[in-house]
Amino acid sequence: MTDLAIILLALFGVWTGWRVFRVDSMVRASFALMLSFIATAGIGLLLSAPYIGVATVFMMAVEMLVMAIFMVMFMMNPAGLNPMSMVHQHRLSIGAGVVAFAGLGAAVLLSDLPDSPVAPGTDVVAQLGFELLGPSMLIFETAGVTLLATMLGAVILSSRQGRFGMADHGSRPPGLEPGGAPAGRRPEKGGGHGHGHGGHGGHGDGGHGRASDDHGGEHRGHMSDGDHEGHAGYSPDGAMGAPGPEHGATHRTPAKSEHGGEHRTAHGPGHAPQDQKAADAPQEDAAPNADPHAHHRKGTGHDGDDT
Amino acid sequence: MTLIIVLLAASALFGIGLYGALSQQSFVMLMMGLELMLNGALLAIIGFWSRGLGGMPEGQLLAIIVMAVMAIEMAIGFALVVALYRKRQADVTEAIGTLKR
Amino acid sequence: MDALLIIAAWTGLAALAAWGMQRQAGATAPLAAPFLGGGTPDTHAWQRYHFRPYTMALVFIAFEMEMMFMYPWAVVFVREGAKALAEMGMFLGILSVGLLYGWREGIFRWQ
Amino acid sequence: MSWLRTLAAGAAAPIYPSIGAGMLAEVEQLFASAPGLRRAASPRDAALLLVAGDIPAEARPALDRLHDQLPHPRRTLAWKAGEPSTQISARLNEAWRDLAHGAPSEPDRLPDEPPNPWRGIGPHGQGGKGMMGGTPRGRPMAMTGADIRDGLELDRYTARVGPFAPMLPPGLTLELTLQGDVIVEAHVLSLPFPQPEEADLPALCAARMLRLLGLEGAADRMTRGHAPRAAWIRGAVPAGLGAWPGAGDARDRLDAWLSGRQEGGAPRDPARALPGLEWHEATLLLASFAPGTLRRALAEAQDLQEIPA
Amino acid sequence: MSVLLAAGVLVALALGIWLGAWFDRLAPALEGGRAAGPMAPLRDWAALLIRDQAETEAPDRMNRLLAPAWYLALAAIGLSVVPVAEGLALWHSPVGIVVWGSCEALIVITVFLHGWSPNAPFPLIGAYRYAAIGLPVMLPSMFVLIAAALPAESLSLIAIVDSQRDSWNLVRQPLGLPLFLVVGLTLTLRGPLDFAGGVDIAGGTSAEESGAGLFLWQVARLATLVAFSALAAAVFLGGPLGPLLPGPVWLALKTALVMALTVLAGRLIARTTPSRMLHVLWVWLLPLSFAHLAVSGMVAL
Repeated sequence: MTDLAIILLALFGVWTGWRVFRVDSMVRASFALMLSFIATAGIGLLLSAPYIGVATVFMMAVEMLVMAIFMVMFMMNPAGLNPMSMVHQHRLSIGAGVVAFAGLGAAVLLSDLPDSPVAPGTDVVAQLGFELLGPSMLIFETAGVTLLATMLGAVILSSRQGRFGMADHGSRPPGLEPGGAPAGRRPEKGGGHGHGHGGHGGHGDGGHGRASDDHGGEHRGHMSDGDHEGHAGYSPDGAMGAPGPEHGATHRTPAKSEHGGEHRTAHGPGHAPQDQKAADAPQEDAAPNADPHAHHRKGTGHDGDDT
Repeated sequence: MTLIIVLLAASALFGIGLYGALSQQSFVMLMMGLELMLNGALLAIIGFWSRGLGGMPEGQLLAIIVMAVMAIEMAIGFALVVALYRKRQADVTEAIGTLKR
Repeated sequence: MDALLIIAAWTGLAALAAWGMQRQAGATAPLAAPFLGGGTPDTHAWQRYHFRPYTMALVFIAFEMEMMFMYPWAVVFVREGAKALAEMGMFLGILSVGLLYGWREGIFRWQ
Repeated sequence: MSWLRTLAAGAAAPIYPSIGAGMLAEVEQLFASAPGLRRAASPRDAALLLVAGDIPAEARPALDRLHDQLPHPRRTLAWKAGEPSTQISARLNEAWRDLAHGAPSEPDRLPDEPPNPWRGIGPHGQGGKGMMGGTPRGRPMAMTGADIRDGLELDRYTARVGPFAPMLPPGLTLELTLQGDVIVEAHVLSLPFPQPEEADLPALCAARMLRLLGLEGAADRMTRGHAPRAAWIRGAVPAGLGAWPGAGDARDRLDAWLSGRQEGGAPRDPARALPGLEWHEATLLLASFAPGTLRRALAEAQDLQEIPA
Repeated sequence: MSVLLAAGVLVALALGIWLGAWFDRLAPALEGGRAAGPMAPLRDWAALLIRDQAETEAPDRMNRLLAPAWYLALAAIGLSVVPVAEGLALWHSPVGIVVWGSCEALIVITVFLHGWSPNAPFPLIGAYRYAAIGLPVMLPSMFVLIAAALPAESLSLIAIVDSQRDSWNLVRQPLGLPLFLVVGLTLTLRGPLDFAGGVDIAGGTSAEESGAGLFLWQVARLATLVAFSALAAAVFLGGPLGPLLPGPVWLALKTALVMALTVLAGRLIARTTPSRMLHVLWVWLLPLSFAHLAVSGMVAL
């Protein structure tokens, strides 16, 4: 009876796995993969591995939601309104797949597999626990450090907003003494981090950005002393966390581009203050670090936008 | 008999994952193929742990480590996709062929 | 085995109920138009939607994986005694460093 | 299924109000106090379309679009300024009982044509070309563009959020370009309808903000004139949101309303403060000004733009 | 035997849904509004059922029809893990709290699908906002459940209920229930964590729902309220344990209590912007649940 269920689940898993590359809608593709994982988890439940099975459902449900969000974010034709066909070297990959299946299948069928089933009724979760805390403690801690490295890597690679300002603005660490010139190598003029076709380009010259420069300087000064103990300006009530936006859009008409920056002030001290480089559009964004005494500075936003 | 069914299913999943990883142009679909291959590997581990290894705890630990590999591969993979898209709006493998030239 | 039967039963029952009760009458074009308070959209709502907390989602996957390690630890915690507490303290300490770093880099909000 | 209909007749009448000039306060009072009426969050959940006050000519097409979005059976009722709320409430209940007992529904006001013809066009007959082109199933697909907050150039979704949106002041039509749920561009297409002084009462303004903060019960209490029973009201409004020199920020204005005072400060061109805000923040910002103040500020900003700067 | 138990769980779910709907309509009485009679929920549901269900322009039709079904099925699975009497549950899973965790993850996916499939702006914003908040809420939920599993030395809910024979987890681990209530408010789309709904996006994921679809979604949302309350009662209030009355009656009473608590919390606490709630979740609630786990660990030793 369980063999029949395992066969059904295996077929379901393989069918949904195949559907992943056949459907047009990316959301359906990632949730088809999740169904394939759920089939694997079902087989795990049947093979008396309850923890592994349910943990697979749990972990894969989360991952497939994140995968669906990222697929919709970065792929053309996200919802499959037009048929989706983004394949290359099609014949080669079909061959590779079939060869892999045939090879592994042959290996399975030809070799004599060991036959010592798990004793029914053993507390497998406790065994795993003792294993984690006993002989494999090193693996357990290494996995912890690896996950930490993953978190740091993910933040460094994908986050644009950093402590020292925007990642694609050639953000640079604060000066050695408060208010001093920023330390570290100054990226070359119009450096490689300019955007592709529509981006706001590298550094705008200091000319019309002076309002933001003096703000910037003041920020940096404030930032450096506030830097060593994390967020000095962080008010405990978890104030509004949205950062002051950095207006980089180039093709905005001048009439609209002068932005009432003052509404963006005091936006939650939780964010790192803007190390503002004035983009070529004469944007000026007065977003002083929003520590509790920021209210009195709201007025400064006005005097700067005479450009 | 059960182990053979499970291992055949695992190799089928691995085959489909390999097909997907090789045939898809977009990074994200390519990672779907990798996840499917890891799914096949996970299924094989569960099968061996339950029928072949007599429930050795290391088997379950290996299954957890494979799930950790899936999580890490996905997190760093998407971080790279974000970094690349921010720099170059590239979302298909053809767009980053600069090393070839 | 009965677990799978229960899950299959509940899911099947709910799917049948939903499929049976809902019969989508063919909507005319003005009825089908998306609701924007009387306004009109230019394009489909389906788009490459800019999910603002994307870095938080990636850090969350790594954090979620730690939970998978902690479940078995919880089962043997009492029997292992103080050693388990120390070990889990170290494990959580390592991971809260990641949390602190994320907080300082300001990823836990709309980017 | 007649027992289902008799059961349904006893339910509260689901109404979607499209509020015209001069009737904002009456409609809010009506829903807060009249029994047997339920304000539907969207027209899909409503059976009766209550057209309150007079709708100017340029908002008529929007009203027709809104009317056609109610599912069948549906009916429209007009509520002119002179009619007392007890009478309109009785008419609404009576209309709902008719509909529940199977009265005929109202046909569409607009012709039944898709926004762009798509049936049978293109290689697969869904009106699209290649991966991103054409108008699959009647509408084009959004295209990428620069983002003002986060360097990822993803799709920009442009739409006109209409005069009868539940979260905006009645009459205000905004052409918004969104990246995700952050507003990237905002233009005012039509000003909010003029409302009487009564709509600017601190209690009603605070009730509108409380409703946006998810506190239905507290908003109804405020509209009926009692103090709200809720927690973390002040903390939920982000600090520094919509801060104008001399007008404080949204929190200060809400505090003033909750304590009965009407804040004097007027914003300078609020529409230009919207880009960069997330959707919920933008709705809170617009609701943090009394309707009269907001209308004057938007009108003043619009005149400014007509005169070449 | 288990078929009888399954029927019992189904009946209990139906009664719980009706009770939850009645609590929703009783809550305005606390704020000076009108208290609705017990028949009010049935009338509102009948009002929904007699109306047509409108289709949107280019929806993902299958997912749109089935999203309420998954939501309902997950609530039923979550409820079948809860021990009805001492040592008796429909699903004797040795990893009960991990099953509930995967139900939570799948519920977040279901709400995302419910917002994604109509292809309309407001539901889409609701879906993405909810995904952003639904993901981090799973962390405090797991910490709290793991803390409850420490004295029980097992992940099974039956063992957790047995470990509360002398003192309930509410007493031993006071922070557990409030943190778990935050999770409950998220799963049942209520109050301060209802980011898939709300007037600011005209009803959120159900802005385009009408007729039978809206009815099923509301019923599923109430079913999740019942499942969540039953689990919270089992983990923190000793579930079927209690003097005099038989087990299931105790569980029903405690579940009704937690349901009332959740409905009240949903109506009385304001909902802030998703960006700030994300900040609160990660920077306030997560370290709090760290501390809760550490304290519970020391207490359990």
